[in-house]
Amino acid sequence: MPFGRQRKEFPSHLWTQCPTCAEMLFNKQLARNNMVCTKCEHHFRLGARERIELLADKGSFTEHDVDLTSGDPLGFTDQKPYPQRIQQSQAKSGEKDAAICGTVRIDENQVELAVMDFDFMGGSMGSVVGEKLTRAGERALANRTPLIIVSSSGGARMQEGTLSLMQMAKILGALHRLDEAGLPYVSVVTDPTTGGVLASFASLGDIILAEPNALIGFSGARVTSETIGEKLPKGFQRAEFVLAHGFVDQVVPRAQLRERLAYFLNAFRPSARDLRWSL
Amino acid sequence: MPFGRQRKEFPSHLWTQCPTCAEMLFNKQLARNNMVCTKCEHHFRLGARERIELLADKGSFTEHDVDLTSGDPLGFTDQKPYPQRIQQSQAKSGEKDAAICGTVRIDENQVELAVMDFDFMGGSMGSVVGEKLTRAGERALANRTPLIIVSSSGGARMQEGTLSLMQMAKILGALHRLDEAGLPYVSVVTDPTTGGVLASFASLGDIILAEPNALIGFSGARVTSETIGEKLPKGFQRAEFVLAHGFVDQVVPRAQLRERLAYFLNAFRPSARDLRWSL
Amino acid sequence: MDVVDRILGTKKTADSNGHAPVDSGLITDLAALTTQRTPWQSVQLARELKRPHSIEVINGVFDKFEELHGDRGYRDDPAVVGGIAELEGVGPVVVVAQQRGSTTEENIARSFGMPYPEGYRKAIRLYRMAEKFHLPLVTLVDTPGAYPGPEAEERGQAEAIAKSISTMCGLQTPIVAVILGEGGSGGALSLAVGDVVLALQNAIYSVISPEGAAAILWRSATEAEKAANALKLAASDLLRLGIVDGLIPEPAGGAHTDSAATIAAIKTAIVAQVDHLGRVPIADLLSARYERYRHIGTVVEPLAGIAPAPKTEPFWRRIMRGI
Amino acid sequence: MDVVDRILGTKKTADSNGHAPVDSGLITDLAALTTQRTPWQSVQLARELKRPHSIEVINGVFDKFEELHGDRGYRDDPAVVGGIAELEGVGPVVVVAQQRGSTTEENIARSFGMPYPEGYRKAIRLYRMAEKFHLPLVTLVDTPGAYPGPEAEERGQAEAIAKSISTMCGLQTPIVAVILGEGGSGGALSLAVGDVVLALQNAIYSVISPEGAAAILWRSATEAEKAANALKLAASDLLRLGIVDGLIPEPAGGAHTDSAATIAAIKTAIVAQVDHLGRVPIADLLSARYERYRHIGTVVEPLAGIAPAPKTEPFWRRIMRGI
Ligand SMILES: [Zn+2]
Ligand SMILES: [Zn+2]
Repeated sequence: MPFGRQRKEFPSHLWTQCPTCAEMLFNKQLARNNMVCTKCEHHFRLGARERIELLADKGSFTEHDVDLTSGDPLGFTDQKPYPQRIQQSQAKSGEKDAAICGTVRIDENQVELAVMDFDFMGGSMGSVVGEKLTRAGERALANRTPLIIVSSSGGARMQEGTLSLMQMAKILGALHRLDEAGLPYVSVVTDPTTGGVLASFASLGDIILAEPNALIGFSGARVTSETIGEKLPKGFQRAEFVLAHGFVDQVVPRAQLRERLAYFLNAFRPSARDLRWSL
Repeated sequence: MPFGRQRKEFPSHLWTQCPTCAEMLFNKQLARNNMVCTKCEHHFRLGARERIELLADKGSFTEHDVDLTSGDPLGFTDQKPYPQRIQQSQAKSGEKDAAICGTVRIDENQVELAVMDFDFMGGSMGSVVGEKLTRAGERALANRTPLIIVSSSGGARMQEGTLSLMQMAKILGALHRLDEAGLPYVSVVTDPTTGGVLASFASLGDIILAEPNALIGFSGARVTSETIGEKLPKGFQRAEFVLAHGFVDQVVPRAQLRERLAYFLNAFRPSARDLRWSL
Repeated sequence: MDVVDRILGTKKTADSNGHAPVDSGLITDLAALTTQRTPWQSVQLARELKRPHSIEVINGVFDKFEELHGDRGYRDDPAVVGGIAELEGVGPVVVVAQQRGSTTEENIARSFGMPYPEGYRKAIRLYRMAEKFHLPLVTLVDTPGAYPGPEAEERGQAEAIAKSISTMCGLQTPIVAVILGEGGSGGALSLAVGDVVLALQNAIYSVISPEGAAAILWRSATEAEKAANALKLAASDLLRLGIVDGLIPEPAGGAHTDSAATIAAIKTAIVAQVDHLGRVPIADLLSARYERYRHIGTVVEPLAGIAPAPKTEPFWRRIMRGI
Repeated sequence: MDVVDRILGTKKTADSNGHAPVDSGLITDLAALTTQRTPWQSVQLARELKRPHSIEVINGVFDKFEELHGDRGYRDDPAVVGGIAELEGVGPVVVVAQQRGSTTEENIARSFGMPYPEGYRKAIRLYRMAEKFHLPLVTLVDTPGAYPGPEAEERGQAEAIAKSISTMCGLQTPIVAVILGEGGSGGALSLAVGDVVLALQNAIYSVISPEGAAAILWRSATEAEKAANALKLAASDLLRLGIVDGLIPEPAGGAHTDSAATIAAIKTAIVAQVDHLGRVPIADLLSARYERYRHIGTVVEPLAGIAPAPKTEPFWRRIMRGI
């Protein structure tokens, strides 16, 4: 918004400018359109609760592990103590940590759904995210239902040090059991998904769906760019780039995400035929 | 051999010139050195019988399927009829077809060994090669022993048309059963191994060993070069090139091949430990 | 052979359930072939630019095709198209196909239907998905062969083909393969190992292109017609040799003269075969699949008697026809 | 817990067979740490150019190492070294390690021990080989992290790391992982999922390099020492947190002051652990491996009671020590 005049005409609590087409969008309308620009279909980030609203059959969401919160196993302090960061994030977001998990129905399929919340400390994965996603996987295994994880994260949470790193192995251990049991796991990768989250569960779905233009990469583009000391290819680490390189199945516009998930869940649902096959 | 004088001094039934270092090698000495140049270690092609001699414990070779010969299922004639080509190759080589199979011991390990013979119609794979290798795999499965195939082939035999192509699936079917039974299969790739032989059993060993400088490629370099209309990279489709690209485990000089095979066979031999693990 | 009996028993149950005979709409008897073409004419028809190609066939045969992309290792290869689709009366299946273009641009984008290693690795990933979720696998074959360029060599064209064939040999789900047009050597076989392998009436399937064989064996590319005759690469030859199990009839002028009718015939054939195979216990299916390839080829064994190509129908074709 | 009892029972049998205690030569009690260094000193020692690196350790610990090459898909990555070797008193094992250089040339050739995706894919292939032939797996970890360049991104660095971790989680053979020097984030974890994870006394293992954390959290790379303290990345911290199960003692001046003594200590530790794990039924091993990672981390659950990090030794460390 380069001009003061615009700023007055479009106060930010009412209007948002689209970073792609520069259109000024009325916030309420943007929210009604699931945070997708009505002019150019630019996908803004979507909050975790709104994501669940978007995907789950109406009223079908039962949340689990609501009150799981973080400890401070390392006594970590950078510019402020870790517990203080947590409290501030909790106060700001109204959430306890960076993942919300629950049982839902999607087109009548019972599913465990876990959604990461980038607004909570950049969606970073510490022990709470690790524990909640692992439990979601274990519930899916116990109930023999599919699991869907919607990722949005800067990676592992530095404030829990190597314990955060271990969450990758913890979650993948649960996903491995799910896979061995023949249960579907669908990974939905949204903007941005990087670091240890991409290098674990986000990259291993039976089906991997990404949102348009989402940033998807292991190393930050800054690090990567410094490594080679030159400019990166166009579209580097964007969803369409990652699709062309073979790492996601589809780039799905948000408006179609729910029906697409429903399609795969229905396709993977065990049929009467399976009983005969196990003879 | 550019000079007439040399030709007289080194008659070809007594001497061979090394294509790498140009040294004139006394044939008997070359044979005694397993067809490896005594000066530069250039690996000449080695006949199938000599290969068996090189690899098997002395006197341990029991040949199977000796008298299996080719039919002429298509009534194939190019510049001469297929049966006539077969007969001429048999007369020239003293072998019935392009693979020799038997049970051997290598450092006391009982193994099924199959060796392809490039001298017989370019080592081409028709129904006889397919049948003999499949039986070798089935014998290994029945006896619960490892299987070693030494490849040297221009690919599938054109004179048996699509039936030759089907031998790839036939052999891989047997190898798949071997793999599921947890039995080792070692592929030894020698000069040259191309086409449908490389695109089936030669590329799928638990361990893949290649001889130095062996030509190893799917498409002929001529075809490949025509496709891009330019010169190919140096060392293209040679063993060391294929090693660098990740498709063979080791390039092994012929003098070490026997001990190397023995090493892997011993490493893969089931131990008493395995019984406990299956608890 | 008890596997055969069990499978035939399954077939009878299917019939008495009111299903159509599994070979309905298929040519399994060479005497029923009304149009006789030379192999060279088949080569031309199989390569006809306007012949219905895989995506058109997928959209006509299946409902709600959702394409899935990528090999999870290097690239999404547009020469191989795969995904999940609904098959009428059967349910969801996995479809994997080679796609050549109908225009020059599409052909360039899809490298003329010649897959790179990553195309075969995408196929393998989808085969495993079919196995995990117990979905039947349908493959459509239409390729001049695997891409022969140096990059394909560097990334392991041979390894990718070998692993694809090997994976299909042991895949624990029914597989129906259909040769739509050109079945070019190992690059085709890597999608064509199946419990039932069908071919369109004018499809070809060969160990080498007739041009390639002519260049090598006749030392002249202009002898391609001669080579086509010698190679026995026409669908009717393949049926006789036991390499394919049935032919899908094409309109009199060839598939490209009536795509809709061709695709309808393909659909009828696929539905019948997938439905039938879905009733067979998977262990029996894997035994029969092994035996199917195990017995292809002609060898002479003087001391043990002669074992030439079967003069009667091979047993797997009887299984298919339920007789 | 019956898995624990069964594993401890296995251990007793081993002891009564005259074997040394499995934790012989290991530091499993922090009070036994005689040398106290700051985390930042550990960082320096872990990265010391003359510190014994993987190939030197492999050659000292094992006999007859035969290196195996390649990922069967793209390239042989020299930053990952793997193969088969003999372990004294145990038999053949599979070894997979990251190799950083001791000279600038070697470091360039091996990209400073930072694997590309094909390095992890080679590792996965060797893990599967270990599983197929029932060979114990020993991994040696020493890397600043996975290579962060654009080519590594394009070929799926994240996917390769994820699949490597996942494969180790379910691998049906015993795994002993040893952090030799620097354990850099996901690039290290992808070789370090094990039944027993050991670290050299001055090794480090961190979610991010201290320099990286300083740049992000303190907005100044010069605060790396502060970050090293905060991250609890030193071996003694990792032991306390239950991330590693035992420390391998180094000579007083650090491993580089006496490579031979260091390697001897590594050998003693690996032999004892592999021998012990080889006696445990594989199903028990997989349960314990799952539980090992399942319980790492600290969460507070107000309604269901608090589940903080275990104050007593975690059970898998008891299993290792057989008490
Ligand atoms: Zn816009
Ligand atoms: Zn020489």
